[in-house]
Amino acid sequence: MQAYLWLIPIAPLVGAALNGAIAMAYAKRENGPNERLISLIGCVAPLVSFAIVATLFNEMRALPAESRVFHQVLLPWISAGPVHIDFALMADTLTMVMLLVVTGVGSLIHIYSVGYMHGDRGFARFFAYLNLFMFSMLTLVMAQNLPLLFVGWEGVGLCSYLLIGFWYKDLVNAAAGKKAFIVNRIGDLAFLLGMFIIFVTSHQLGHGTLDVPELRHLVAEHPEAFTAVATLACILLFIGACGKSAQIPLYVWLPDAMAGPTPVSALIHAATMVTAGVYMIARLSFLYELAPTAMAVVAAVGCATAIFAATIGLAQRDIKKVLAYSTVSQLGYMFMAVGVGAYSAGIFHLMTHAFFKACLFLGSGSVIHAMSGEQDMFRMGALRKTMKVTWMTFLISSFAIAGVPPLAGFFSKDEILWLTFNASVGPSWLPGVLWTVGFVAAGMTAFYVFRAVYLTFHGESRVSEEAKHHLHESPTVMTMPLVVLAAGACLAGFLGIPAVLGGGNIFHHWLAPVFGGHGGGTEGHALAAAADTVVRATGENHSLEVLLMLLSVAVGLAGIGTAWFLYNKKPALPAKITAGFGGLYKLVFNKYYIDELYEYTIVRPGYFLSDKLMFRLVDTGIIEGIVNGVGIMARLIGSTVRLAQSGVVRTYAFFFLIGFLYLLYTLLK
Amino acid sequence: MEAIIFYILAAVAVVGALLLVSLRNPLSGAFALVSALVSLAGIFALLNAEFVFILQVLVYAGAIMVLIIFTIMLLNLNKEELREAPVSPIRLVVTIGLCAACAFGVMKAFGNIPYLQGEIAEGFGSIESVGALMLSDFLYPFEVISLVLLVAVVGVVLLAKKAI
Amino acid sequence: MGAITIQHYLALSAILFFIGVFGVLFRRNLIVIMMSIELMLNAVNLTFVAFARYTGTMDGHVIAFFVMALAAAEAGIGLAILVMLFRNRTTVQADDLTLMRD
Amino acid sequence: MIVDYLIVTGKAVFIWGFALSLLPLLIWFERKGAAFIQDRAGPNRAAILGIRLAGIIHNIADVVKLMMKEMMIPPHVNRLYFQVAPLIGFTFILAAFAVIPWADTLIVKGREITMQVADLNTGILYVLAITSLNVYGIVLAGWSSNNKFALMGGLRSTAQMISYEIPLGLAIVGIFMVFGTVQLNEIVRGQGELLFGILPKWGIFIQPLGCILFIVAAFAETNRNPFDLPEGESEIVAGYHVEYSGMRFALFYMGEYVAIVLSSAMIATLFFGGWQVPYFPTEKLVLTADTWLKVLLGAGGVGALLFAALMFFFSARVRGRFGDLREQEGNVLGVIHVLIGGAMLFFFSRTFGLELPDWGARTVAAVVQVSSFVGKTLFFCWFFIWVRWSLPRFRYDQLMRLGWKNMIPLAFANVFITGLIVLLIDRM
Repeated sequence: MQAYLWLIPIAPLVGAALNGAIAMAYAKRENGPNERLISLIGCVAPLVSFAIVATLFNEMRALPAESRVFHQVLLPWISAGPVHIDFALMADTLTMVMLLVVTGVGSLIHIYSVGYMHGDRGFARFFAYLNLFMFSMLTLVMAQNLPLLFVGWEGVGLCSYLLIGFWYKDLVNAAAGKKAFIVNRIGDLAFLLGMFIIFVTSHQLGHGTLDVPELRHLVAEHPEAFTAVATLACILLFIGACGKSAQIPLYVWLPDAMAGPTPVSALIHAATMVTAGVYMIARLSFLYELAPTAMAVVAAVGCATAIFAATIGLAQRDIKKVLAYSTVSQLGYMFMAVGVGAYSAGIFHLMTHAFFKACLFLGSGSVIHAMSGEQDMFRMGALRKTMKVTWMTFLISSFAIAGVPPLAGFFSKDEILWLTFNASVGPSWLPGVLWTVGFVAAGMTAFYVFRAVYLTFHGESRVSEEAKHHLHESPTVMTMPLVVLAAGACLAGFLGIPAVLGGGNIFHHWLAPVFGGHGGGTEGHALAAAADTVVRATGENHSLEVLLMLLSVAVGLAGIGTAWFLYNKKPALPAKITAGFGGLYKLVFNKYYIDELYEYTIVRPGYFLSDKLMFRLVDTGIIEGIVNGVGIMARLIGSTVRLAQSGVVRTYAFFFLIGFLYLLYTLLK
Repeated sequence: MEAIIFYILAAVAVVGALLLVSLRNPLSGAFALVSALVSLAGIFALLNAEFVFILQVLVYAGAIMVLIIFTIMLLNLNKEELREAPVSPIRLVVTIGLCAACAFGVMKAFGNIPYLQGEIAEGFGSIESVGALMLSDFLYPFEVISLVLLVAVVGVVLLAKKAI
Repeated sequence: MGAITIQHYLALSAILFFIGVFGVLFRRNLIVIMMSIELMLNAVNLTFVAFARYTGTMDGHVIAFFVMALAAAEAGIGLAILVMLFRNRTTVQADDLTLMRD
Repeated sequence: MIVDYLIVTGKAVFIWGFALSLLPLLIWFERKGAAFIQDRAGPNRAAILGIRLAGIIHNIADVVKLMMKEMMIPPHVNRLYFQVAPLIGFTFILAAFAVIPWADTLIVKGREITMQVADLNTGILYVLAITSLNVYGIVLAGWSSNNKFALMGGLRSTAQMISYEIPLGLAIVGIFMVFGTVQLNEIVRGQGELLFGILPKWGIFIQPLGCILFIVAAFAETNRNPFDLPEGESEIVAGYHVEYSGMRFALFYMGEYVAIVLSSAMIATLFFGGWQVPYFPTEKLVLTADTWLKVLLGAGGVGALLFAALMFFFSARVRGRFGDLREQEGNVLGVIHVLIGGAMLFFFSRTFGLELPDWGARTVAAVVQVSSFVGKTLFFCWFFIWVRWSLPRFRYDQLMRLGWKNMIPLAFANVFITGLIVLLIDRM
């Protein structure tokens, strides 16, 4: 099946092309294209990829651990001087996990959006973009060298722009799309610089390459050359990741991205695109190992984002905004895990998060669909009577994210917390801080998720009159994916049961070849060492691990309890509390005025710089000034000289004579 | 003896020139100029330049001046046309001053010329010798001058002809 | 009165020349201007002949001949233009002819 | 030293005397000739004491008339130019005679006397220059007399004279080429040899076309008949001298006739051998001087006597017709001529035994040459008059076309051909 590796990304591309063509053909016509045909093409493409991925997965499981890698070089892409880049696809265990997540969740979301987008004018266009997104995500994940990865990276950025701003007629959506794209571009710039640095250093070593396996060997052979550069490169790459995965400095675009249709938020802003950053760092883990400071930075930023986004999530009124901030904080967790070197834990949390977060988003989607567009939780309530399935799946996913055993969330989040606790990255105090912050954030996550649950599904119904009549359960085409995802949320956890609870941590072993298993890790090679620390730590003090596990479950339940108490028992209480905190609440509600901060610190000065300074002063003032100046000068001189040309010939003769006199004088002097 | 003749002729020439410049009526100016030209012809004779002397009389006094006077007659300017704008004294003084200054400057310049006393050959200045020289050394300019004259004639005819 | 040296002739020619220049500059009547130019050309001829005489060569005479030929051509053309001008503008005052200016 | 001056003044007096004396003769010629051509009597009324001399006395009457008439100056006229114009016209023409030779150089007692007032080595060019200066007179007359007709006349005559100066000048170029010199005396001497052994090497035989062109141009220069448009009476009254009267008019009139004399003299010198006696170059003439003397005296005496007889016969016929002194005229003239004839014959007899000294022979040769020159000039004067009264007048455009389109090209052609021939002859 290795020969069909290229078909995985190409299938959605073909789907996108077909749907795109049909969309353009029907663009001018009144009636839209036949929705059945479009949805057929749209859903078949990802399902084909999913089928191939599944067969590959079986083949790979059959292979021994060491040789679980498939390669396929399609055709040479760039060869200019020392640079040789070609369309090379690679699928090792890490890619396989990502492929499963992307194609699996992707297909479900495609099916879901058939129902969700029913009757929308841009139905064909939507599916074309969605397939295109699948193609770019798959290229990103399967790329063997960094430039191809970057192509995927940009592709997903583009598709997120197109999809966020899907209903472009509404200015707010268009602006949100634009914002997402620009912020991503900033991150991409940093990513590019990082890539250049890697290439230059590898070039200096005589063999300039951006191919990940080759890089891995080079780093293994000349670690000292790379360490000098690693910190800078890794930080730059991490900034790129922040842009794409919405971490602290560049996360502002994600909440606004909710302006797009809900399946988009589910697919792009929960399951796939935002995780690209984590995947990239995991992919270049051998490089990060050489830069402990960079890893510390990653961890710190991840942890800060986690707590920060969680606090904002507390005060949100819009259901999708709450989920968006929870995604940001969960991503913070993943980066924290990757930052401390627990790559497999990070990826594991990524997989589990994909399931329950997609399920939450789709659930909120069907709620909004039912409420015909209403997103404010304080205008919903008691929907559990009418939307049984959505409520049930939403509840299961909420429990999963809150980290209640035996659901997936518990295992992955707990593993991260445990591993960060034992990590040895950065200054000594850092692991402790990381753990406590993560711990508090876990509590908050539980609280705000269940707040959303109680506000939307429980309590008395605050639904407006006319919305009440349309209240209905979503069609099966939407509820079926919800059920599957909810099942995934339940079962995914069992893949990574830690040793202390008797599990074989299959997931960790699955990813071992990529992260640790190289050559037995005995030659003191940094990469192997990091992996060993992870294994050794879990082995020794079981009791401490169990204690921490219990603590995290307790904080989760506490969160759920307070939410139940506040929003179920005494619905009026939250209003009083918020009034009490007053300023703090307003601050949190308005997202710490981060947007306004950026507005004044970057956007405004940007305008000022470009408009006043560059345009008026420099452009018109200086440049045009010079150009017009020359013209004016010429006219000035011309007019003065013109006086001399009085047209009376005799005056010319007169000047002539004066000239002669002067000549005479000089000669005779 | 020769000096006396020179001074007389020079005087006549200068007076003629001054009259040309000062007289109101162009015709009287023309005749003043004719007298100046004829006196110049005399000076040429003094300088043993018989060919140039006869040419001066024949070409200048005989042909060119006649042409000018002919034109003056043709135009037949009546009194008021000849009236020139009142002369502004400043302009007069300035011009005179300027020309005088230049004249003295040039004369001073001529002062530096070393004392020349080339002895003149037997047939110096006669028609044969000058003609011979002209058609030997100066043949090329001679041809060019003929061309110039041809062009001038054609030009004059073209210019002065009434539109057909 | 002393022998006549070349300076005398040159001085005379300078005087005549600059009287001509004055005529050109001062007078407004085109015909007078043309005649002044003729006078200037004659002064130049005088210098040529004077130098020819005092350097013993006859080149001066030939050049004088050429100058005369040219003067004749120039006078011809000038007068033709004058006639044409007069026919169009009925004036020979140099001041009125300022078409070039604007 | 003084003798030199005397000689020069003598020569000057002689040539001007010759020109001025010819003047009245010419005027008489003109009148009598015109009459003769028109088959009428011509002037014969004016008489002093009955002497009419067939009208010659008329001239004297004219002169007296013109002298007595009032020289009126019209109003609004530029007085200076009005008065100066006739003077210019007349003086320049006379000045032109200085260059014309009437005999070969006379060597008397070791002193060479060139028989022309000023032997300029620029020769003919001097004459051309003077004639061109002559134009000023007419221009001034035309312009200053403040009269439309005068102006038109002046313009026309100036234009004519200027445009015919060119063919005049070019016609002579042929002569320059053949004789290789510009000095008139040299040219006349050059005409002494014989052409092909029989013909005397006169200008006309060498340069026939040149001669014709010169003669026609001469006619134009003097504003004479076919070309006398400017003062053609029938058209613009009297041309440029319409406002003139009295002596000023006389000056113009005399100027015109002096111009005729000058032109005929030029034609004679340039094309008809000047003072050359056909087959007797100077040297030969000197040798045969005594025979020439004898011939002259003899022929002169006999002629005078015959004329006297004629006069007596005339007065006999006319007796009783008039009843006044005119009848006696024939006798008076007859007696005078008898005396002249006797004197000549007496000298004739004396020459037989006489051995002429060298200067004597040379003077006789000179006299012969002068007489031949005078004869030729008189013939051409008559020729002028003859042409005047026999050819119709040119229209102005014909005149101009002839000048510019016919004569100048012909003149150029002539120059070209002569140049070619001269080169060939040198080459042989």
